[in-house]
Amino acid sequence: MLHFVQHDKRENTMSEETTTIRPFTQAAFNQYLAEHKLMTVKCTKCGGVYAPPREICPKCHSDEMEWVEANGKGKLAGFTVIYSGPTFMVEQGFDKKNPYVSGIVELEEGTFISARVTGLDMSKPEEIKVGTSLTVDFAEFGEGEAKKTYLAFKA
Amino acid sequence: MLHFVQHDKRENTMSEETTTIRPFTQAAFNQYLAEHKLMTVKCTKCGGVYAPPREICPKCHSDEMEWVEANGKGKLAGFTVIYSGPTFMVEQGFDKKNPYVSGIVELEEGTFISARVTGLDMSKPEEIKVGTSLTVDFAEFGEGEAKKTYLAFKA
Amino acid sequence: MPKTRPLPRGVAMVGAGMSKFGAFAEKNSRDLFVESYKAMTKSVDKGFDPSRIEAMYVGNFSSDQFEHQAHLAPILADAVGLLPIPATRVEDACASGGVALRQGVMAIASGMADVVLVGGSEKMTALKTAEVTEALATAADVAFEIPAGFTFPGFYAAMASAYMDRYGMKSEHLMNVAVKNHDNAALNPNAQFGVTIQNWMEGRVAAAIKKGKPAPTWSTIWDFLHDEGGNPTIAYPLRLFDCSPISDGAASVLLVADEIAHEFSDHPIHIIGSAQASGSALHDRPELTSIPAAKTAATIAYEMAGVTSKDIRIAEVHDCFTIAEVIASEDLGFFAPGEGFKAAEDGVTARNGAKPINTSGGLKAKGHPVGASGVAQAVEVFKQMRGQAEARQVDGDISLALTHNVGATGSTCTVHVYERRN
Amino acid sequence: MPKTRPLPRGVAMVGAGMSKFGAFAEKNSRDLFVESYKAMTKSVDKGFDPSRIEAMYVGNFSSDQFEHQAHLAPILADAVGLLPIPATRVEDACASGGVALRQGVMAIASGMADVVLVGGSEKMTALKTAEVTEALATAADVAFEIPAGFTFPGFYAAMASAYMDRYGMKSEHLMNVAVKNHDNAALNPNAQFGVTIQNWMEGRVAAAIKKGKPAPTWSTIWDFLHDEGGNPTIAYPLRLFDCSPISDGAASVLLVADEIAHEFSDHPIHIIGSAQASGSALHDRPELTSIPAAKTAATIAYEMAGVTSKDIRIAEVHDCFTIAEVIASEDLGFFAPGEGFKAAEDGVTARNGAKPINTSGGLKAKGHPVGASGVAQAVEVFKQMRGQAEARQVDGDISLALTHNVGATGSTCTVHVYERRN
Ligand SMILES: [Zn+2]
Ligand SMILES: [Zn+2]
Repeated sequence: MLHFVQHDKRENTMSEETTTIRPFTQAAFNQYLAEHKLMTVKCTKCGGVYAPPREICPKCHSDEMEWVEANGKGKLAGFTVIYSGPTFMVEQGFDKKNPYVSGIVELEEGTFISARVTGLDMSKPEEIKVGTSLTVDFAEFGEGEAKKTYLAFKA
Repeated sequence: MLHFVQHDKRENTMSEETTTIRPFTQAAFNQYLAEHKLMTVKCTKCGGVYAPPREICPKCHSDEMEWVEANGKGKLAGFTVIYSGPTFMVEQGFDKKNPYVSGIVELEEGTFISARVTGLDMSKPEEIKVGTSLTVDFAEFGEGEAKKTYLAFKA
Repeated sequence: MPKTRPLPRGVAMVGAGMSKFGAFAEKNSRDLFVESYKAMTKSVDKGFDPSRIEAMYVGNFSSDQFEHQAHLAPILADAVGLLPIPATRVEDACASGGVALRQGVMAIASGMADVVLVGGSEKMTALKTAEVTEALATAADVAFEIPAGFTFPGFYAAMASAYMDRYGMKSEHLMNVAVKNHDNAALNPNAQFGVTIQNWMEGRVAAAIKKGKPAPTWSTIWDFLHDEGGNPTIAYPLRLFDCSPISDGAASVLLVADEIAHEFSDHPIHIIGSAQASGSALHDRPELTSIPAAKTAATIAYEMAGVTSKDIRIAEVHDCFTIAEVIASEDLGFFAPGEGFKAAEDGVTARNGAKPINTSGGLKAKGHPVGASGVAQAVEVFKQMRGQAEARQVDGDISLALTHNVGATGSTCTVHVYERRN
Repeated sequence: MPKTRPLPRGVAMVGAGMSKFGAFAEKNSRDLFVESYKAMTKSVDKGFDPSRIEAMYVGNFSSDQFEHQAHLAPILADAVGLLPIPATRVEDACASGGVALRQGVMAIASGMADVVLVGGSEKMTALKTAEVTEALATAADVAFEIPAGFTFPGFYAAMASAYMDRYGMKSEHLMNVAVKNHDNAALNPNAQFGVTIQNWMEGRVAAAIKKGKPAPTWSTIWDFLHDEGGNPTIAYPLRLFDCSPISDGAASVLLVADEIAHEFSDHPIHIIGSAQASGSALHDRPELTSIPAAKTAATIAYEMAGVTSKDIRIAEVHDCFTIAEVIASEDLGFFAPGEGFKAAEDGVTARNGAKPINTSGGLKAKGHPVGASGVAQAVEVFKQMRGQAEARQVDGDISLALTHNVGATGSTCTVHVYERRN
């Protein structure tokens, strides 16, 4: 089962959880996604902000990072409409007749991330505009233990 | 279905087919196996004999090789009794209670090859002797298009 | 930041050969490699004793996934009778071949070897298309890019969408790249698709008639290329003919120290620039319309060689997708940003143009056995610079050439500059 | 045949670190690598600016198969903030780490870099045991060895059977190697199995009692090791405790040119011998009781270093299986053929013996994340030679040490010789 869940509390950009330090890893990022939080990491030394997470700052080489929740706003930097996707997308019901959009999203925080993009008219891909404003969304698939949450953005 | 088929015309070491040149590849070697022929390749320049096949002689760097059927006699150079094999062996019915022997066989022609070894008492692996005389055998599995022939030797 | 350093010891290419590229059910990666090795040995004008070869580097993306065979390097060394020399597989996705070439250059430059074999081999067609697509996807950042649903056509399509937005290119412009590269491949006997798009279209019509089906009504290749039946969309804005194929193939080159090159050939091709750079996942770049690693590698390679982009007579660039060739031609400095797509349209990059690109047919039409592609680029340059490219030979002396090999969306890029001195 | 050539430029190791080895559900290969990189940076006595790193080599066997992630090198370079330096994955099965180290040595020796990061990383435990076994099998010759039914324990078991036949060793002798390596690993905080076999056995008994099951009646570790319940046969004659485990882990070392080593450390460890050789499939060798590629690599490495096997104070050797350590100790010239198995029995290779082997616990007990193992060997040597090996520190000055890393059954082998000068 595929669920798209609109995230509805975008104002609270620094939630309490950010003070609890989880490792700056894929596992922790995905755990945050499952909690419907898109998290960036911020270098406490030089202020660089990154998404996806990283443990070492590429600007100043510090390894003192902190999690900061993104405000969830962004714009479309590049996109594609995919008619033949990987197995896990086929399992979610996407195919030639039901294509989907994958995009690169520039967050308001200035960093970019890959995400699914929903709410665009795929019947006229030539009218989809780079620069379209987006807000964060979370796509869920599967039930119980097998449930996975995918990062998405909605036009 | 697994069939072991005893090869019974070991005398004819230079069959007519060896004058028909097939490429010196895995595909051709396996095709010969399917015909119940264990083939070596011989360098026509320096006389080096090799199994499995190779297109270029490692001794003299010539690429003029010919197929020569092995006489099918050899001896056990090293062996193991395997209780937990790869999927394709499990599919053939081998497991902890029905183990099998994989061995390195020194052919009378002086070259070595990897093969299954049958006819040994696996209940007493410590009594299996390196040096045991062996003759070529062919293990078949599957039916029709899916039939595969595996090189084996029989004690 | 990698520094530009001169090569401490000159390196020359004295032999180069490739297997036929295509789909070969009866050949595995070692058979293909042996085929390329034999072709290479025949190309060494003065002959040579293979026991002089001291080391071997092999570019291979993922025989692990394609053939369930890892540890390919010693197997290939054994197959060509070169044991016990050190044999090393290097992997940087589709740039594996270019990276292998650079390791070969370094092995000689370091003085630790005088004669080095560089190969690339990939056997991809044993898997189904969907399985190949998933295997190729492992070249991306699987943790953070793939969950978005991206495929490789999808990544390059996203780059194309950004390029179209920024520079006003239409997706139709990309078709010029495909047409040109098929024109070139039609003259390359080793190409997977040795046919022009015109031939291809006519073949489709003839096949339909033969089967008693209604014949498509394409009157020109542009009809064909705009038609979903002829050229279906794979990942908007990219269509089938914007994509390189799934291929089996191998390539080999022989590198030697400059000071012994005359023992092998009177016409060695010197490698005077060799650079490699790495880049992030596509989403971690400030812009999508160029590849930073390509620009970095090009800058370093030009500095090492002491040349500029203007001096390069021909180039083999990494056209895994048509948009990749357009962006490459800008990253390498041949055209200004936003001008690359016009070059194919205007014939500048055609075989008889001012800056011929992918005279071999490129990855697009020669074929793209991923780990072999970077080495096969060097094979084409070797033939063209020595006047041995037969029907596709570029006119006039070629004293400087370049190869550009990209891994994934540009997480790796290598650039090599070649010189002919006589 | 590879020639022995002196290193044209001296190379020193000035930092070394590893992640904990084990099974970590929440960590992927990049997380593990970052952990090792951080440990490495902390080990550089005088500190350093990471932007001085000019190139990176990564040993990895098959993240393709283990994590569905290829093209690992630029991802790891990005993870430690080092883009856009050239980042190259090298793969020669379980010797990938040793081969990466050698590429790092060559990059500096060539003058093309002054500071090089060498890493190894492997994340194996995301797959089931049977899947890992099949992934490891791809390191063999899949065309001609695997159809015989061989697994990796099976190959080494076949070597053991030949060795037992030739030299009169009993399979019980191999247990001494396992006992020794667990003794060492019990003193290594980064080891996967930081327990002696005595501890292990006691743990098994305690667990049975806790579950209310009948307690095993082993009175000594020899009872335990001879019992199918404690130490089941995997591939006769090899049992569970003859085999290295399935592991997650990473290791990193920092190499610099000798002339700048003092800027990083007052106690650099110089790499004075670095050799690699290739070998055939197991069945294409004249004998099964030694590994020709190991003997070739050792000969070259000793010649480069100007030392003999007698001069080596400690060695980390590739004990993927106990028989492999026995054969290695002979191939490296420490013991005569047929004498290696007695060395562990007699305590010669123990930590306080005359020729300590695998003070880290070896692959057997420290763990064997395949692509990382060759680099982790260098980490152990670095710590031991600098007197920083804590509870497992070998007594006295160690001026010469060696590492030996094998791919598959010996299709690849690297040998490195290390020197401490002050
Ligand atoms: Zn910072
Ligand atoms: Zn010969």
